[in-house]
Amino acid sequence: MNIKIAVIQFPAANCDLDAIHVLNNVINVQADLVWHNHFKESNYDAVVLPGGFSFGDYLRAGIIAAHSPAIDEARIMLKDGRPVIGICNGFQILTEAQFLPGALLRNESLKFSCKWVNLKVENNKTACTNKMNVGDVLAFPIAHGEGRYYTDNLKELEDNNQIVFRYSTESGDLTEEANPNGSLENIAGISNLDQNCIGLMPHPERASEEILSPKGTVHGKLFFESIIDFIKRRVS
Amino acid sequence: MTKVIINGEEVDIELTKWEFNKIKDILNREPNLTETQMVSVMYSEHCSYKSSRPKLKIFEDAEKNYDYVLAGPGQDAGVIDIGDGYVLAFRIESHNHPSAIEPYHGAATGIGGIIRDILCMGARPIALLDPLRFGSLKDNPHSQWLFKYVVKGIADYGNCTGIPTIGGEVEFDDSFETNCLVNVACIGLGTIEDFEHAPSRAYNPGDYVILMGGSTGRDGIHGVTFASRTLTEMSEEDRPAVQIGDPFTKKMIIEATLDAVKTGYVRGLKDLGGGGLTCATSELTGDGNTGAEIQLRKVFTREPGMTSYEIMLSESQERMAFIVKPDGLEKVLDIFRKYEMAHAVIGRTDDSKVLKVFDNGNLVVNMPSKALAESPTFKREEKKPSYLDNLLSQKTPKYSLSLEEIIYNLIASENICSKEWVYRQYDHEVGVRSVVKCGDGDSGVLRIIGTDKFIAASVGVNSKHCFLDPYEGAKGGLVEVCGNVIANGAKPMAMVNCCNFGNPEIPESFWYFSKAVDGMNDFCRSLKIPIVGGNVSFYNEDEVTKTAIKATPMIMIVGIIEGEKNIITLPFKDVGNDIFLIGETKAELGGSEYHSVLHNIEGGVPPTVDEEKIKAIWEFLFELYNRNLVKANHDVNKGGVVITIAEMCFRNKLGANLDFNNCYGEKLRDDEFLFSETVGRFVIEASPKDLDLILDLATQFKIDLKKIGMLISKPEITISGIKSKQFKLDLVKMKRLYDSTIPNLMDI
Amino acid sequence: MQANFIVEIIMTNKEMARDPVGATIKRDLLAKKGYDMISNVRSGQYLRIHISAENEENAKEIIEDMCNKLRIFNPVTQNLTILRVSKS
Amino acid sequence: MQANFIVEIIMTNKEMARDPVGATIKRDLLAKKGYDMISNVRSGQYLRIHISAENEENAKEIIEDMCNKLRIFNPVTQNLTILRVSKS
Ligand SMILES: Nc1ncnc2c1ncn2[C@@H]1O[C@H](COP(=O)(O)OP(=O)(O)O)[C@@H](O)[C@H]1O
Ligand SMILES: [Mg+2]
Repeated sequence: MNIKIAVIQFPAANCDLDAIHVLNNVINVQADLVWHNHFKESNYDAVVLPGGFSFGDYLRAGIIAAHSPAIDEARIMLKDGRPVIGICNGFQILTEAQFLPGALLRNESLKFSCKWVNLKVENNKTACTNKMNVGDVLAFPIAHGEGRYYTDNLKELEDNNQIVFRYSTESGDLTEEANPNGSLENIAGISNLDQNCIGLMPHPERASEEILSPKGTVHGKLFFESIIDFIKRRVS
Repeated sequence: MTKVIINGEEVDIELTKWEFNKIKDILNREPNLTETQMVSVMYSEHCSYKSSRPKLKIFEDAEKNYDYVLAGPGQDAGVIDIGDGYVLAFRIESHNHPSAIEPYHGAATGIGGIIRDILCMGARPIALLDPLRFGSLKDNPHSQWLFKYVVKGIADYGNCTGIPTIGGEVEFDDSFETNCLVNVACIGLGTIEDFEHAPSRAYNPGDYVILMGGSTGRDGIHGVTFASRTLTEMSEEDRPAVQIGDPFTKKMIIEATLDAVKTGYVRGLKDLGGGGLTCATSELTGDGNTGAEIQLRKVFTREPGMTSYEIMLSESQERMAFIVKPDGLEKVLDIFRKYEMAHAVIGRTDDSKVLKVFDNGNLVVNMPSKALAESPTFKREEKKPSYLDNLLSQKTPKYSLSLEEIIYNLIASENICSKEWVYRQYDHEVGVRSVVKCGDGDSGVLRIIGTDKFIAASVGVNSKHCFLDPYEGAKGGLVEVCGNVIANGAKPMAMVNCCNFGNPEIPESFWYFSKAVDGMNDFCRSLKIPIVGGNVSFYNEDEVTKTAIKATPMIMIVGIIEGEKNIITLPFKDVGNDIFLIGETKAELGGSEYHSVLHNIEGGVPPTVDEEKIKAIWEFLFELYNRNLVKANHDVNKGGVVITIAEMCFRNKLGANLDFNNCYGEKLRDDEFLFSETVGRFVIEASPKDLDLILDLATQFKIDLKKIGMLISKPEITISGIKSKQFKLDLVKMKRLYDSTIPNLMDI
Repeated sequence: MQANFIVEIIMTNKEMARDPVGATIKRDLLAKKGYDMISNVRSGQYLRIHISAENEENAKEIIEDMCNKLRIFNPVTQNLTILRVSKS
Repeated sequence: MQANFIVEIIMTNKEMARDPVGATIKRDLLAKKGYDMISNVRSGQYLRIHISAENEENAKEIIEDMCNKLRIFNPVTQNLTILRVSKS
């Protein structure tokens, strides 16, 4: 089947071309860069909201982009079960658009932080983790200033198994030191109830090639391959 | 300041009487106020390089001498051909003065400016670097404040525009306490095609002149050269001297500009920086041998009631000027509309060679376009400072601490400790090109996607060395920065520099500049490195104490690595491997960290450079690389050889047994050997099976190479073969000291 | 009849969402010494909005409604205060 | 005699300086959602400080001094406004 994925270019998205590169050249699927005002959902099997600083992160990261017409289109995809994936700024947009619960606040340190972290997989039933195992520890980099996940409804998230990734040590322990931004319960990524919408702060597209990743880890690739797999299974 | 009468009104201008009369000669009439102020901006040191230009002439022949150099000094950025249809554009610039009073916005708009310079060459900015200088941090809230907000300003602007900051350098020294240095460099990647069809010139009459980006306001006019009372009724406090950056708009400008260039209809491109619209229009037409008519009221302004020279001289950020072919106008405007970028067609070029500016039908400027672009120059006096001889003859005192205590002190010192606190705040990976990341090598290495080519870039210079000897110090800076890219496997391809000095009207300050330029020039000619661009920042002088900053001819080198397998990184890899020291160590402690940290002195003889030996070492290293013999490499600089080795041990938690027997003769003391900052040395790791081959090659290339030890699994360094008794260093402790210095000072 | 008003609003983090900006300034003060008369610092975002409306009440209503509809403040983590409405 | 006060302050970019945050909120959010009765938005930072001082005047002085000394705002580009001092 001919899979097509849209990567939305919001004004000042800046990991848009990185996501396109990985999808086109590493995962080998057709991915189009689509300007946010031009996006039409009917053409696509999945949509990726990439990292960056949409609208400069002015007012609050993600809030202005959450009002873009692209979000209305993405909402249709959300409802009919197609993957809607938000990476970093994309995650912030998804919470501001209320596709996902909670909010992303300024890092506890008040500083932007760019480094590689470890993520523990908590749920492997979602659209971007089905090629992983629960308990797997992944190496992904983060690069954000507003990534501290907060929700006033933690229990519901936990009960519904909506927590997808948590920051951990290399051996999978959920310690305070492993938490790079002060996120509630080390939460790094979550999903909606239907598990087709996932937002995460770390950058899988920066961890999808051997040359960019620590030795023996190309874990970002699993993330994108899961999406493809999910699309294929959904269609068939 | 000179007082002149224009239109019956007395005004203060920054021009000399002589310059003012020269304009009269060119125009054959009295200039009006707008014209005078435009000339005064264009003739300012900042725009015209009037003190430095005579000296910098010696750099001018790079395009002629190297066929891969496509644009050399004089253009907005240097451009080199790297094969496969790609070009690299790069430049370094200072933003010292604004940053000293408003570190956050000063540094941010510095990044904004350097990005525009690269964009002008039709290239996508893909990397930033940020060499910085501040006063010492310890017990100094002012220096801490500057450091904190300069880094935040660079981070917020660079991160938002999606350009990774892949490297930089920081030194702390009290001569920078009131005049901090914020130099910023940018590298762009483009195609030969895009570079060729969008020069920073307007060659063709009949093209449209378009202004795109942010709106034009009164901000920044104050930052230029003349008194403000003639400008507006506003009082001075109401007017910000420092610009507020808007990285969001900048990111949109980058995308819109690159899309516009891709259409092929853009025939000229120029950023609006210092001198604003005046500088952009006069340089586009002056250099292109054309003229233009500009309709001033088409410019979209932010404030009502701006006068003609306020519009011509505004330095509002985030603006670009485009020269567009008539048949492509709509195509280009459609792109600006898509990105919702404000824009206006403000005029057309013609073949008059005259710049005419109309304000509502009134001709307010009517000048030959070349008159503005070609300013007069000054020959400045130079004189060696009288204090230097005394300083140079200073002797290294006897040390009282043990050698291991000295090393613990050194690794924790501000200039040697880890700069992770800085680079963690920078997104150094956006763009998925960063192959050797901050902290993993001496330089930042980026891949060129779609090829098997990599570029390496590094910046720096040792200000303490340059203070004692600007000629050797500038050369030493080149050795170090070239050494940084070579340590990662790259061949140095081209250099750009940023000269940071004191007041050029003071002969002692100008002497530093002059000697540093000679040093850069001599070294680059003998090592065959083209100088493709530069920038000069004078007047970094404290007006109260009348002291200048330590001379800082900042250097950036861009190198190329052919093939992924040729990339070398810094960390030691495997237990049991051999460690070698390459290059002879001399008793060169002048301006060293050892002198300043342990003895609190600044003098002594700083390192000197022997080009022949340097060349031999570089050739030898590339021979080792060709034969795949090098597992890790790091050049030796601040703090000396043991510090270098410790830094290489940290990442993989290894240790080393070192034996310096035979490394230095009777004449050197232990501290002179261990803490010497002799330039051009490297520490490499290699497999023991290659020992004989490496020794043979060293003899063949006539270079100084000693096996100095072996890697062990225990995190400690043992040192023997010295004159004092052997000793041991705890690497866990060293790492803790190395990592904690800056966070302890900054994150109270 | 329309007139011009200025509406000033403040958004602060809810207690549970913490306030690292305020906390950092407070910590800084402690470290610098001599400021122990300051017992608490809270931070927020401030917006000053120029609006044309029928009267003050109407200006306030429009802004309140807008802040809720457009999520100018995030109700999960923030409180909104309308500081004052004044004639401009 | 010491009493407890709350001092509220606002830091904004100087009027002549740009405010990209306010401008973007207006252009890319409010205007696009039809709020064209809004002609201008300026942004700033708000701080609420609990302080013990002799009187209101004294509380105000301490805070002004602190903002300058700790470089909580930079007079080169920003204005500091004391919004109000109240008894707590
Ligand atoms: N201002 C800065 N910005 C970004 N990176 C920096 C900065 N200062 C230092 N670094 C990074 O820290 C690492 C070590 O820098 P430095 O100590 O100057 O290197 P060297 O060992 O060559 O002297 C390098 O990766 C360098 O790029
Ligand atoms: Mg180095």
